[in-house]
Amino acid sequence: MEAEEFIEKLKELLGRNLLEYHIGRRNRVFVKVKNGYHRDVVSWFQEMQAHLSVISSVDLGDELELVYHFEIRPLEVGLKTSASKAKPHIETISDIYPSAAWYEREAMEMMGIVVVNHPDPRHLFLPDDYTEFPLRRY
Amino acid sequence: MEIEAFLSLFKKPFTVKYPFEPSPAPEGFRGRTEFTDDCVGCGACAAVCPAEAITVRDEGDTRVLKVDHGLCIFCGTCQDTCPWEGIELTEKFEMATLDKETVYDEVEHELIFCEGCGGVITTRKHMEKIQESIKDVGLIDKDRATIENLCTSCKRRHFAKEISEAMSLGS
Amino acid sequence: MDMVVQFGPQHLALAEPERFKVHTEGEKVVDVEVAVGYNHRGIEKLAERKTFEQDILLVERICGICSMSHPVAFTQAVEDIAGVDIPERANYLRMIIAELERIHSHLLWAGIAAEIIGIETLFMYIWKDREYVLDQLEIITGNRNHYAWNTIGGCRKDITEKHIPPLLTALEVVERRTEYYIDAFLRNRTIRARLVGTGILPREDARKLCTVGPTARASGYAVDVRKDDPHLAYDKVDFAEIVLGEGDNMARAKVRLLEILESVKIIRQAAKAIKGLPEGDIAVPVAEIPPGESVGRYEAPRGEVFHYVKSNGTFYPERVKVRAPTYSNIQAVPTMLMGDTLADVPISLASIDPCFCCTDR
Amino acid sequence: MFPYRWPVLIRVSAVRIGDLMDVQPFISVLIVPGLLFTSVMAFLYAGMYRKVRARMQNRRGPPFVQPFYDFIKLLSKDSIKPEKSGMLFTWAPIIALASVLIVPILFPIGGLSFAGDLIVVIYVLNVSAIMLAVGGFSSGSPFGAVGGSREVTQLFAYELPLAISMVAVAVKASSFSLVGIAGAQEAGGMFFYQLPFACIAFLSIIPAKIGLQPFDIPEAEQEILGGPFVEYSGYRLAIFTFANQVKYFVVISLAVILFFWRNWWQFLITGFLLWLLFIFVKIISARVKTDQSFVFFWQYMGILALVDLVRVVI
Repeated sequence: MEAEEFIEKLKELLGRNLLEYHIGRRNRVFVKVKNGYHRDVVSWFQEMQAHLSVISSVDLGDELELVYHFEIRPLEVGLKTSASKAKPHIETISDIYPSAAWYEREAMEMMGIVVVNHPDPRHLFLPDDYTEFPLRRY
Repeated sequence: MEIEAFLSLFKKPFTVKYPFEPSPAPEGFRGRTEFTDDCVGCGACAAVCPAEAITVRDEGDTRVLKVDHGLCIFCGTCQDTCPWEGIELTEKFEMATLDKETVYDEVEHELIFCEGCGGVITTRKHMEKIQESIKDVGLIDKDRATIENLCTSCKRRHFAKEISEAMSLGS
Repeated sequence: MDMVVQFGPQHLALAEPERFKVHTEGEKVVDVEVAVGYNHRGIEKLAERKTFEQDILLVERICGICSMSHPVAFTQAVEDIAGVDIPERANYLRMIIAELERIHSHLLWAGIAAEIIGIETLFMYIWKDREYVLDQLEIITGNRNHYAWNTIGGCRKDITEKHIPPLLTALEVVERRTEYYIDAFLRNRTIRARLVGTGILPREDARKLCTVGPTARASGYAVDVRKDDPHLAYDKVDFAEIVLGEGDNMARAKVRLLEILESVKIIRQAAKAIKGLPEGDIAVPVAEIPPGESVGRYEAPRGEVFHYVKSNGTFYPERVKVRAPTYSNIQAVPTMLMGDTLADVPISLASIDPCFCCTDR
Repeated sequence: MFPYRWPVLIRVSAVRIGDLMDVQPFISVLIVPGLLFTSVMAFLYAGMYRKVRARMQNRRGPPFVQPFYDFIKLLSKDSIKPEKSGMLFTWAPIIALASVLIVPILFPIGGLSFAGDLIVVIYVLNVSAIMLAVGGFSSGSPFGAVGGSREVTQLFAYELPLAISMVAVAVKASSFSLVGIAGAQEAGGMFFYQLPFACIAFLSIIPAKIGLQPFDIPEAEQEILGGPFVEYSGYRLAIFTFANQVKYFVVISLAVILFFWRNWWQFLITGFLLWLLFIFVKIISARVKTDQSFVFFWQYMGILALVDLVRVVI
């Protein structure tokens, strides 16, 4: 599946909720999806046996963004959703991809994103009594 | 594995009796960072060092460049950046010491000061190198040479004054 | 009597601090709790404070034995953002050092595995032969580890004509010895008794938990970044991707040892290729990094190293996200240990070739 | 002022004691096969073990007297007694050492001997093995406990074939004393070709008895951090390791006496050669798991020893 074809499929699946997309070099694709719709995309990825590499968390100033990095051969897809800093609630995908649990725990403790109904929201790397969010920039 | 274990009973051991026998590092080894005589004290290495191991301090009329081997990660970035091979990574690696204070290398350079405001311009050697590099570019001319003992801000003021005079004369 | 044995932060079998609370009934393992974070140094935060060039050397020091994987992944991500194509010779140079590092990292693992199951002699032999590779790396790059080999736009040093002959002789020795170790691992009865059938990771779990590297390939889940997303010059050399099916400790050992032979083949082809290329053309100057984001992936000895870099136009990166292979492999350890006896725990833990300092960053 | 009277006093008392009672038991207990000789041999065996192992691994290895240096160093270090550990924590190493030192006194090279000393040897060697387990349990650490329980399970594993092969030898030499067995071998030739199965069974048990690979499961340092030894330090650890080193020497020479005896100097040489063989086996084998060692001892070795016992009895 090539990049353009992948984007078409996404447009069908999401319509207006596909906010923006960008095709980079060496078929790196970045797709921004409205918060809440990313679970359908992830389940579609799961059907295509995509490989979840990691979930990164980025501080956009007034919003907190989660980037789900999937490898759907030959594409390298970065699925992005974001939530406002006031109410940073994003749905978990650990029921679809079990290994996402740890990446989401790290995003929670480092960036302060609240992952809704996460099975085990304890701290992962930082000590339990550490309350600030070190990776926030603004 | 059994045969080799038995045979190696009669072979010479593979291990070297370091430190009783010397075990020199190969050529090109990134070891102890040291300033050479070509160092002009410009401070480019300090700006580039990832571990901020090189510090530049202006004391009175000398500028002291110091590389602290406790912080240095021996990556060679300074050596690659220095335009005049003023700093290099030697092949010495035996830096163990009991006194943390001795683990550094230092070099001092004489500073020159600005006539306008008395601030530091740069080291004398660095100024010579600059003139040398722009000499063959043909910029140096007689009256220009008088200006180079001004620091950058004074120079700017000087040129601004020169231009404003020329404009007022012209209009 | 069920007991909680703690393979604590300081344990002989684990070279680095990581805590595994193993709940056992008698000697059989029932449940494993993993605690990470003892080695967290906040490298991602620090990376935002340094320039791109300095970050390469910072990222190189995330891990001691895979100190070529992080810089390559990072520089490739930044080069993608800058839209720079590095010279072909630089690609080959990076690949040679990457494969040399894979050889010495796999040899290191094989030695430690032998030492954990009790054969100290094999440990001594394997680490003796590893010295040949490390000496070559020291001669070429200036250091046994932390090669400072990359810069944005290419490499900082070159492999000249006089480096190649000693490199090829060292490879011959390593190849001959690796074949000898493969035979030793497979034929020695006591090693087979300890490795075969312990720490089994079925293919389905390997795929579901998205494990990477030799741990996944030994269970039949074929992921290899060198084949899936060819970077450096991997598409210009031919080598086999080792995929086995048993998924036990012996399979993981076999995958790693066979991969050494593949790496030797790759280096030979690369050494022949750079003879034809002009010497010295190893880097392209990169003026500035435009705002953008990209992903750098690299097949480290332990698995896929993943760097997500976001730049904001200045000389300092906006965000650097690093994910080391052990971060995903470690989540497969509980399924691996289930049902084994206490004596198998250290060797099964070591069989994913864990690098906890990479995991914690 | 140096007390000049002392040398005179010693000379006079030695003469009086000399004719008062027989000096020979003191010598055999304290010097020849007893304390002095055994400790020297134990240190030599341990030193050789480390040197030969190193040479086989292309390493230089420590000097021969390294175990002696270690012993002295450990004595100078302070010995920490864990809070939760019981009183036996201190006594376990001492009893282990004492029990192991008794055995060489019964050796036929000028030592004491009486009718049933083979039974004493079997019993006393077990005491030292049990003391290792007791030391592990009393140290209060889970690793010590696991090490202790492994030591006991391994004790059961190799006890059966060991006892059977010893009984086979005793029945063959029709005497339960080491001197008797040695005498029978001097007369009728070495036992190892007369009782080959019992010999194989006995030799294969030795690594488990003295804790060498492939059966050093109790002290598996990688898995349970040295098992019983984990909480020991200072002089207690010195005594325990010395007891272990003495066990190396004692068990090897026991094997030589039971199966390869001709005369006393040949006893020393075969001891060293046998020890070389065990070092060689140690460095080329990995550590098996407890259940595998159990199967190995009970099935294979048990039957072998039984075959020889039956052969001898009929």
